[in-house]
Amino acid sequence: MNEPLIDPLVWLILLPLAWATLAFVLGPGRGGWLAIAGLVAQCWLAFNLAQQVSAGVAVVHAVGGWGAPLGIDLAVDGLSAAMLLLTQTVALPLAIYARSYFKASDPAGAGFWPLTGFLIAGMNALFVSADLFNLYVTLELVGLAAVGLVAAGGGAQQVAAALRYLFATLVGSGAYLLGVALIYGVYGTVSIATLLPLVTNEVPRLVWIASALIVSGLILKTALFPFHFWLPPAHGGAPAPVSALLSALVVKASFYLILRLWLGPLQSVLPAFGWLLALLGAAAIFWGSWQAIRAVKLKRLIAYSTVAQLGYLFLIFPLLAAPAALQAAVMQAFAHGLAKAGMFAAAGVLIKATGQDTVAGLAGAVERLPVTMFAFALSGITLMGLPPSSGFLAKWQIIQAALAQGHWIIVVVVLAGGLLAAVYVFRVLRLGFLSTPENVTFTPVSRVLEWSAFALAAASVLLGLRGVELIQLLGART
Amino acid sequence: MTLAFDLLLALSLLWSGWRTLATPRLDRAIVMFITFGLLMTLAWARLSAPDIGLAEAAIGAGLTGALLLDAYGVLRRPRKGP
Amino acid sequence: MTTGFVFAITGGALFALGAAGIVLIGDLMRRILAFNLMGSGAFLVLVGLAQRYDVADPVPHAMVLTGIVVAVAATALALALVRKLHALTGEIELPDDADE
Amino acid sequence: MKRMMVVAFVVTLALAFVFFLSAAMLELAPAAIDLRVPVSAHLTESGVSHPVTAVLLNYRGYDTLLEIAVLLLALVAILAVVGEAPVAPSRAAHPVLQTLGRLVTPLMVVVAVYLLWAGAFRPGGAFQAGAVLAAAAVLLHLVGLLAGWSSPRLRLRIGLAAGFALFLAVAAALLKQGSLLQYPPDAAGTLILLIECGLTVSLALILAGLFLFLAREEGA
Repeated sequence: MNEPLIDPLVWLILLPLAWATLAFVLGPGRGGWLAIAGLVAQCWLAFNLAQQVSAGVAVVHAVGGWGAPLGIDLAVDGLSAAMLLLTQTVALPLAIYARSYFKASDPAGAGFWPLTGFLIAGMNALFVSADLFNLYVTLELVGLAAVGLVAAGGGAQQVAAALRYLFATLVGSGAYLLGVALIYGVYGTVSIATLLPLVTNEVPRLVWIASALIVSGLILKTALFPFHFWLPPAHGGAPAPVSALLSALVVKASFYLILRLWLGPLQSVLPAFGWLLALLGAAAIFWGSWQAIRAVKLKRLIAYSTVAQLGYLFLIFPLLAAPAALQAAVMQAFAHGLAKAGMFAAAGVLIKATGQDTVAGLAGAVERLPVTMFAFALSGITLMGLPPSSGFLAKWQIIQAALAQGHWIIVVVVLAGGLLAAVYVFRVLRLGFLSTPENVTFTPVSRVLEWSAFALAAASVLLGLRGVELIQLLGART
Repeated sequence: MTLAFDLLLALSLLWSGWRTLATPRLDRAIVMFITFGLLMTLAWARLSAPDIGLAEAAIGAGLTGALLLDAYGVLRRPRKGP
Repeated sequence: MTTGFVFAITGGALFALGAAGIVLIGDLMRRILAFNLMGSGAFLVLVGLAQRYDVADPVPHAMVLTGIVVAVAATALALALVRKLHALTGEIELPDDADE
Repeated sequence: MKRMMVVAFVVTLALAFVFFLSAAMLELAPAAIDLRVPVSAHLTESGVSHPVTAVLLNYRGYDTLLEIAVLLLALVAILAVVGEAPVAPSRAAHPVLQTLGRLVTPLMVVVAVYLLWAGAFRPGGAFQAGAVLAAAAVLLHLVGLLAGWSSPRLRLRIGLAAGFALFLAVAAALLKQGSLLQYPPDAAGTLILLIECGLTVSLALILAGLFLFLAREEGA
């Protein structure tokens, strides 16, 4: 049991809320250092929490002292501790990156710090909440903050992308809310712990409808094929630090929630949707990769790669009987989170340097920006799933789980997806190695930008060597 | 008797909701939406939820309605200059 | 049939109406209206279904109050975006998404 | 033709959904858990006597904390989207309307204070009070007595954030009691009233801001 005043679980929510509010009071574009200081503390808290969970301490916090079902409970197990760790460790380098990315008077950076603070607070609150209605509020917090970040200071394209995203996210959370309303109607509670023994194998038909609503709402928010339509314009059109935050973290939040319900209160209902989700995941891998191979703009390419990589997360659902499947999902979330943050950050550097967002404009980049192109390549290695990267570890675990249960078709999909990823990554790298055209000039770019992109990309590869700790953390599910 | 009233209210809600989406002119649609909000207030009263009724009247119908009408006033005007 | 049931079913129908409206209508203002209908529908289900034996339950009442505030926040943000789009392009429908 | 098929498909889907949903609702047995029992059992410790306010600010006060964050966040996002723009010249309405506005506004302030005070033991509370105050501001704007707001100065920003910051600070300070937002029963009433007062001011400013920050000249 924690000393309540320093309970890391609570401060992971309070701290970002506090610095977001302070940053808003300080004024447009201010508060960058505050955010970085806050995120350093949050990283420490997240590590601390992960250690406690690894040591087998059950971390539960009854808000208001009431306890479920009257009050709202917050609970942390290995899965949520891992997601918290991912969020803080990706957000910190991105905050350092963003501080030098946005110039002081840049209208795109006007609301960046408060919005990012609310976004991270919303995600942390989502990862620890054990109450379905409270989860709805956190979903809205995350969704609206993400839309605000996409739209901030943008032109017509960006505003249109933000609107498309806004409607998708609102319909998604609306469907989730109706599902929760039905669950409350059936059982009289929305607390996950209280629901767990109540939802048995024989459930009323209304619970099936509720589950279908909840899952469809959440896959719309996760941009699973064919609900991915809003993602490429939003992630491809936003400023690079925002794209990185959204692609690396935000889409994982709703995925986490599906997983949480799957392993928790809806475990007798949701497995019926397992192969459907895996099928959509496989379609996402092929469609997203194909669109990435064809993309004209660099950030579009990376956004479509996100569509494809999210597909892997859904391949695990028919395999969840084996513990390796859950490990694979979290490893893939980490691998893609770090690699995609690094890749979008690198793309931001390349766009700043070349002044254009096209793949063709990258000719000569290796010569001029070796660190950034190396970062891009390292991220690419993780996305393709080459050893020793964390992407390799994730795919290896999916394949193992699939073979153990005799589902070789999933193995084929994983291998084909890796090959397709190689095609779009090498498409970028090949252009980078060409010599610079005569008439092209590269604008000098801050070292901070280059090296924070590199740090993220390198972490995605190096994590492959330290995957054991992460797996142990997940094993500590209490 | 109360059932008849409830059913009538439910039908009015559905009808005003439908007209909000289907009526050709946007200004009428917004007025229809505000009517819908006021009918919702009645529904909350029937569900013995006066707190929600108050909030629905003030926020749902009132503030949202004002926001919508104000936006309508701006969007109706053609854009000035290039 | 109790008052709770009547309005729970009405809420389900309003939710479906709003959802269909968001999918089918291109005009952004109508989509915002449709989203609000959808939200109201979910709120009616939340309160109505919990009160299907016509005994008031304060917990869903508080949840709906929370939901109404979230809905108005979302509506205001959506309207700000539509007005910005109109100021920039003169359109109140979404342009086709193009990768160029 | 294709459009017709899409419409027919969506409408069929919606109708089928309503049909199955209604059928499933009607066959439902009573719920296993009845939260009305604990809600009323702990009402005396909650600091207020109106059950909805007890749920909203005590039992599930954490939801409300996050919900205020959503509201503040929406305002920040709107400010970031609309950016700097000149304030619309306030269109002076007919003198009669202006007089009416001057008369109605104090009345609305009184209603708001009443709602805030009443929230502890009957329907009402910070949200309704804040909404009425915001409506008063919108009314003043419509009759031309209050100009639209441009980007907020420091003092207004403090006002917008103060209610949420106060709520957050109280929530954190109560960690001393053992957990987030755990009111000591004897001080719960006072603390809830304190939070509600702060929220009323900030909610009024935020809700009015949702309207007044948008009410400016377009383009430029």
